[in-house]
Amino acid sequence: MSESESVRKTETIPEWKRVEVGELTDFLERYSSVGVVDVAGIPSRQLQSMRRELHGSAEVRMSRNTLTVRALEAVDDGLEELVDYVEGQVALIGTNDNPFALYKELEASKTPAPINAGEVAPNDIVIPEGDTGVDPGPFVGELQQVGANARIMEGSIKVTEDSHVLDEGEVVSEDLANVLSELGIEPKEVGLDLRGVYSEGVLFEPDELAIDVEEYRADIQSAAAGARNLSINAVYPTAQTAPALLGKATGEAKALGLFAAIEDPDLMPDLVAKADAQLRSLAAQIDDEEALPEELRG
Amino acid sequence: MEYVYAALILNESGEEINEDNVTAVLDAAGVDVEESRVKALVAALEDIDIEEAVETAAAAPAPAAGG
Amino acid sequence: MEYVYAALILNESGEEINEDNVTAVLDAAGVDVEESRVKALVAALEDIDIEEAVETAAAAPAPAAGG
Amino acid sequence: MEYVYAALILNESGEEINEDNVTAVLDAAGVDVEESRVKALVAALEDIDIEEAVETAAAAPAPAAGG
Amino acid sequence: MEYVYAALILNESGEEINEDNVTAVLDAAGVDVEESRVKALVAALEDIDIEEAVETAAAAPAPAAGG
Amino acid sequence: MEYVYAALILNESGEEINEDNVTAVLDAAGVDVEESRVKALVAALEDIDIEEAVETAAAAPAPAAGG
Amino acid sequence: MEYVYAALILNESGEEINEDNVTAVLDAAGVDVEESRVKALVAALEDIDIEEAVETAAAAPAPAAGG
Repeated sequence: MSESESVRKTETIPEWKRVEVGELTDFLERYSSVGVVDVAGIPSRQLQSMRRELHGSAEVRMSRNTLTVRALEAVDDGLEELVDYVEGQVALIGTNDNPFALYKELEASKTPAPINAGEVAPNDIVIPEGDTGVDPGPFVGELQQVGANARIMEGSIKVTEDSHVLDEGEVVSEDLANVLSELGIEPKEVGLDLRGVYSEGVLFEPDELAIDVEEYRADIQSAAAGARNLSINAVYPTAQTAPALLGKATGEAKALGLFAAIEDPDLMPDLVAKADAQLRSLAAQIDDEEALPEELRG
Repeated sequence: MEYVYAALILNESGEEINEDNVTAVLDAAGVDVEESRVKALVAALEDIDIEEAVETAAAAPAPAAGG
Repeated sequence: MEYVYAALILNESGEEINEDNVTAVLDAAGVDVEESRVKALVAALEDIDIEEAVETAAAAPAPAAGG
Repeated sequence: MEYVYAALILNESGEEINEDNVTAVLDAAGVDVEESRVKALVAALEDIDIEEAVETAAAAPAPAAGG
Repeated sequence: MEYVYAALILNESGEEINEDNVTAVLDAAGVDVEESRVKALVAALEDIDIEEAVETAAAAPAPAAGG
Repeated sequence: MEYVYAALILNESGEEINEDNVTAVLDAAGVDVEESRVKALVAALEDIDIEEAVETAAAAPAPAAGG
Repeated sequence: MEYVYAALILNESGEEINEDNVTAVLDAAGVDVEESRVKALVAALEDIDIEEAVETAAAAPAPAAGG
């Protein structure tokens, strides 16, 4: 997309908008991965600190949605696929990291926040079992009111079991908001919520970007164990598996030696022990104590 | 598993586990590389101590290595 | 172990585990390839059912594998 | 213990485990043989499958020997 | 195992574990004695503390049961 | 244990486990060979199925490492 | 496994585990020696404490041996 085209397309709109769209397109072209993030409900101070934290790995750019859409469409090149996500309070995010890493970073930067009456629960809300630390009083009734199993025990109000008080998607009542606030429960996760990211020709949605690091860790262990097994079973010694192979060979020699009762000094202690074990095993089957020396009697 | 093996080779050779290197190893092995899988792998490995994971696997009673 | 991993990638991609292919994979990973180790690997794997060997827990566990 | 070992030797050599044979083995080893113990042992072993007892020992954990 | 049993009988009777004695015990049991195995046995036992070997085995963790 | 290893090598190469062959292997390894031990080894292994004896060990669950 | 056995014989005889010695032992046993496997073995053992590996295995409870 050339400068002149861009100018032609935007010539009927005010100068400041033209400048803004120009800056936005510059932004979009600067990064290998560009995404749209939801910034709804993030207090501006928190937003500032998040932007600071991302500094160096990702940049957040806010503008009017109409101008953002215009810039996305102007750059074209596949980025117009992001237009569908530009709705409500959103911002653009750009990074030269890979989109999986970006998603991970954004998830990690989310912080818990209290939920207000009238808000929709982003997930199931549970009041955990335990001592609330609140002195006996009307609060126990309030807890019971919102569906928590609570009673007074040993001089304070206790929740007797994990109590599921609201389903994901339901609206938080005034009473529940008060109880949660009293308990310091913060059911929301506030942060930049990635709606979609376009990276080098591929559009990714959040559910594709959520990677299970533990699963990768397990795969690495499984791969390492498999390679180890192959190295030993195929007798291809490596620095890591040579000790195991030596041990295996020694074990085989020992097994053969014991099996065949080979009179080898290295095997003698084990052969003597084996004879002793056989003796005791046989003695254990003899009922008549007269037939046995004292040390072998049951 | 080939993506993980590729990462493990790079880990042993001391080369950086990045998209280019992983892709190069898989290409050389005739794998039809999926870029997004490479990206996901590289991102996931950023948070994993590979040395430690490998050593844990070696110490553990040989875990059944799956596909 | 990188040589073994290289064989495993080839095994998964369905390519033949021969000297050229193993060398190519290791080269791509920046390994300073030793021809004799490649030869030894290919020879050791010649009659091996790799799937099975990978899944079969090696009989003797590492006797306190120092290395 | 020597009486039982004598029985085990006879078992391996394929000779009958009777009083004469057990006594002969013990005599050869310089043991001051007690006839009644030989009798008791031979009688006790009549109904025992020695092969099985011996193999059980090889497979089973060594019975705790008091010493 | 008959050679080992023979040595253990001698050990219990307090007789010396030498070639003549071992041969005598095995002879008495009807074993077709091979001189070389007797020699090897006597030599192998020379530096072994039999009591200790028995006790160590009893103390050791149970041997793995095989097939 | 070197005598036993020698027998195992011969078993793998398919050569007969006889006195000459065992002696040759040990000689090549610089072992000061004792004829009687070679004889004893050959005699002990006479009726033994080596594959089976070795596999018994392989089948046994991993001995605890670090013993 | 014959290559590993050869290394263990040399270890017991006190000879150096180098390519020439390993090859000589295997040759004597009638093994069709592959130079690359000898090289790989010697290389893998270079930094290994063989005594330790062997002793750990030897200390482990005897694998169950029948009969």
